[in-house]
Amino acid sequence: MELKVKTVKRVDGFQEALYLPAIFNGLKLTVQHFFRNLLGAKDVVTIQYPEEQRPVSPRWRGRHRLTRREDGFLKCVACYMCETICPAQCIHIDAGDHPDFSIEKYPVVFDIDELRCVFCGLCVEACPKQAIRMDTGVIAMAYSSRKRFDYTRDLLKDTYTPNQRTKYTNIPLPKTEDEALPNSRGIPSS
Amino acid sequence: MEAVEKEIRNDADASIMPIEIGPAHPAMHGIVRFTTYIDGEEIIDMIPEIGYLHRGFEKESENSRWIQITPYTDRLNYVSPILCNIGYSMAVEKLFGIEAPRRAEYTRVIMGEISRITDHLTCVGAAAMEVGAFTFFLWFIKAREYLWELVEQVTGARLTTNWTRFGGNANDIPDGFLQELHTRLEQTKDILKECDALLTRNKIFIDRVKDVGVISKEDAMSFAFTGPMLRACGIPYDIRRSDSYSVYDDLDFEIPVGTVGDCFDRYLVRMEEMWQSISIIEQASDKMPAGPVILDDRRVSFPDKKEVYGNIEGLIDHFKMVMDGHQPPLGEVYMPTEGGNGEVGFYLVSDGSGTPVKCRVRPPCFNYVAAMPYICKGEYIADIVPIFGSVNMIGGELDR
Amino acid sequence: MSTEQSIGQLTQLLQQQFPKAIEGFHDHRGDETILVDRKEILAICQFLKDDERCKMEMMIDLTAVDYINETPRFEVVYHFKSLSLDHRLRLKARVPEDDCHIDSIHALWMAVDWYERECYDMYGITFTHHPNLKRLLMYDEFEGYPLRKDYPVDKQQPRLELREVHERYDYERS
Amino acid sequence: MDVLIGILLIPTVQAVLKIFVIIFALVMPLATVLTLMERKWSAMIQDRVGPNRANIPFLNNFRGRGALHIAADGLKSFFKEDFIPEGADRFLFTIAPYFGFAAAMATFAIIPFAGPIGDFTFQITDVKPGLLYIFAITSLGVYGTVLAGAGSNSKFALLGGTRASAQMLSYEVFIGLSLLGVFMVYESTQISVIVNGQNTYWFGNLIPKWGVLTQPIAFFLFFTAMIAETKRAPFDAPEGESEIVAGYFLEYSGMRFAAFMLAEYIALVGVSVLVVTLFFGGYHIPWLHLWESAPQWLVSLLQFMKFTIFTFFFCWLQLQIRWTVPKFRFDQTMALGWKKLLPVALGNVVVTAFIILIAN
Repeated sequence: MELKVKTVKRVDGFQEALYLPAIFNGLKLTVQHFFRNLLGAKDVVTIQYPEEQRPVSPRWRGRHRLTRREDGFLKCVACYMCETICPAQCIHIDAGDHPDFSIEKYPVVFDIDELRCVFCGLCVEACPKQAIRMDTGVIAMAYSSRKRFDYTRDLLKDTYTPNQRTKYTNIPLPKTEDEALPNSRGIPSS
Repeated sequence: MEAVEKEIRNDADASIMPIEIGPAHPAMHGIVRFTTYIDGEEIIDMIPEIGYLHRGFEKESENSRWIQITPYTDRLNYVSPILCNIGYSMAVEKLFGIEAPRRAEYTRVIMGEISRITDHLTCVGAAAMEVGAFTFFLWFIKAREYLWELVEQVTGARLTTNWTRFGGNANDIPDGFLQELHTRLEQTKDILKECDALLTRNKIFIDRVKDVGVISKEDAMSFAFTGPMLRACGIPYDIRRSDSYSVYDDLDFEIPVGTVGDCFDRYLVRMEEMWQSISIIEQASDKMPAGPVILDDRRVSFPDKKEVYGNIEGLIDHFKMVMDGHQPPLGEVYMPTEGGNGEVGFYLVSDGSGTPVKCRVRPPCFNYVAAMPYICKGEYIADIVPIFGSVNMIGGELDR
Repeated sequence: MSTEQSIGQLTQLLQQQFPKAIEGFHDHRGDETILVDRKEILAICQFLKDDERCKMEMMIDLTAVDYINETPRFEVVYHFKSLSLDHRLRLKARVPEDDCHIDSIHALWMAVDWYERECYDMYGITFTHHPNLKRLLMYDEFEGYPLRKDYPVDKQQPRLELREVHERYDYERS
Repeated sequence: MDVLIGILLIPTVQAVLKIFVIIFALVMPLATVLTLMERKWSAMIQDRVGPNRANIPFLNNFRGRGALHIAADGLKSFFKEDFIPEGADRFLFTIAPYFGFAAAMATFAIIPFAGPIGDFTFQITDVKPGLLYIFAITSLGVYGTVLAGAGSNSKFALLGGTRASAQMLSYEVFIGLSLLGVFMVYESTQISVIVNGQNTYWFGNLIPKWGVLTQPIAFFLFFTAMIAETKRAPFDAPEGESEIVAGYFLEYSGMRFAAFMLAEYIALVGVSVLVVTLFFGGYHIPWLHLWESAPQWLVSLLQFMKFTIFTFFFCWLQLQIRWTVPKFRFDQTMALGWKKLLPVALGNVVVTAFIILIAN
């Protein structure tokens, strides 16, 4: 494509020099907004936060969770992939042997320091067992003590509940865990 | 200047008064300090001090793997994070000598232009707010909110997007996204029209920005201005055209340029660029090809999850990719891309290992802030506000 | 560094003009790169700016790279862009650690001032004849040069006493 | 009982009572409500909801749509530390806020709020110089800003103070000049005469001789100049919250800051009251005299309501203007005054004089 140049128009003529026409035009707009919102808050976009929560996208990267097998045991095999790729180095894993031979290894310790976490989602991509996920839909964590941000294994252990807080009805919500997979091939999951 | 210095040192009644604008001051967008010397209301001289937001981007990058830098680039320009994501990923792709698939490039164009609009909305809105047009600012922020929700739908976050990968994107646009995009763009257009009617022809506003902060073509080039700042001086330098990266060659748009190079021109150029970006997005969404959004190349991308879960080769590849990291070939590249307020260039040096030897980002607003004393001299103290607003300093990018 | 043996136009031109100063060149991924002698940097930049065939109106970027295991250790990297002729050039100059300085080119482009200050701040490379070579991003009392490879990433600097306020009002500018 | 009525009939007692009623029942509540209304209305203009969080925990978190913010703000400024910066002139710093406050209040002394019932007037005093008194009093307001700017020991405050004093002194001139036409038309500076003059009609009983119809240019000039005089947007360069942070009251906190704030809103009400009195027939309702059988108390009540509604409308208009237009730069404010308003005002006086000469 060839380079097309457009010179912007600097409007500053007699009509502007009178001040009043532009001010009346502006007043027309603001008064319009004022009365529309006075009589029914039609344009108001504010969300009354604690009572009313913003619907988030199904892809929202919120607080982590550790998924579980059908028998309820953690899927994580303590392979250290998420710990390796984490840019913020906020994941700490200690592996341990499990007496059950069908489970080779499991994380004895799985800590995530949510204060250090940058919510990049690389751990989810790196996990070969879809054991760690960020689809809890928890937007903000606010606690009065720093200690409470150290999420341990048992706090992270979670079963999947579909994220209800979405208003994008045209985007179907993932119903099962398989549908909620991060899909690196880029084929839409539905 | 020596005369001024002498006067200040020796004469207690000198009419020149130093005044600290910043670091914490309502007109300073990030944290930056201008020690300003004023004579009455006129600025005699100004000494900028930056570095309050220095987080050691380059040092951290040299101690991270290539993929771990991507989240860091979100935080460079925090009003248009995706543009920095794209810039970094394209630089690494250049280092690898690969190109992302067409669909990935088209989605990058769409998301990048959305980011450019949000960048301009924030910049123009904040500049207008500081000359008193508060309503204008909040209406713009409303428009930005519409667009950020689009960003959130695709990337899963509003600001910390971390969306691009090497050779493609982390994920494709969701179903129904293009319709949603269309409605959001219509809303944004309405707001743009409304705000244009509110402010552009208001003489009070014109007085505030016209012939304020003028910089000539030659000086702008000498200061290495890029983006809207240079275009406002009348030079149609747009990297989307001059270096024609990505798929911008398939898309038709005009480059708005100004004539004088003052704050009014910068405002108008940015306003026009938003319209051009909207048109680019519309064209790109019409032309959107089907296909994958990331290269199937074991050097650069994680294997498909189905392979990772399903067979041992995929798992091994995945494991190697995570443990060793990306290993671009030996070499150095400089990849310029058009960021929100100018040329965002990544200069990368690789020695073939998993971490970069050098990851330098060329921040566009660095030059603008360096030029602030030059632009501001002789203006009134109240003019710092529109000038600094039109400069669009982003602390994260400036200090890195 | 992998060198691809296609010689760009600017490289040829510079080889004619400064046959002794050119220490190497390559064309990796299409970025024309020339490694020059640091003593000639000012003359070469002057030539690049003024010559009709180069016309580098903009000095886009200036930075340095620390190759800690090589000698000379540092490499100052300049990126130029010509708007009228639409080409880019990367210029590099090696700077040894023990004699860590290079000529300043601040007189040619106004953008250079801060870039050189930043480079000095981060790598400790002195740009001789620079009018105001002070730290830019770091504070004045900072010890060491943070972007050198031998500066540990987690090193802590000592806390400072609060400076007196009136000190700031000293009008220090050339 | 008779003694009580006797005391009430003493003019001084009446005046004091009127002062109390007008200040505490009319002006102060209106100004206080405006502090909240400004926030709520600006929110509506900007598609927000505005403040609505202050609540009473005992009463089921009663919020009253944000009305409680008035009380919350008052309590907060009352209990805040009254901070005096180091190096400030304590005396000047302490008295400065009350100058502006007093000057803003004094405007209401000569405003008639409704028609008289018998001998009793709804006006504190009807002084002969009338508007000249207002010019004199509003000029005093400049002391508040200057003293605050000079006494704060802050460069931003000093800049704000100098800007404010220059602006206020200049705009005094245009206020006077813009009203000259009004004086000529109604042949007096006394408020009651001007107000009653606006109750006469052209063409029989067709069109009332309101100031805005006899002197339309003077209305625009006066309104603009008064907004500038009270330092409201778009003429709020002395506050210049983006470049000199808050200008002259930068260092104030607690009740003294509240005094500045309240003075600003009282001045805003004052501007509206003056505009209504001088250009919109004061308390007179046009064509009401045609209803001859109306009882006097009802007429006065209606007049009072008309006056309040008009005042409220102009308060609203000023806020609406504030949230519509950007701010002038300080030198542009002055240039607008001296280079544009002054010639127009002078021209208006000359043209008015000609018309009066021809009409007579």
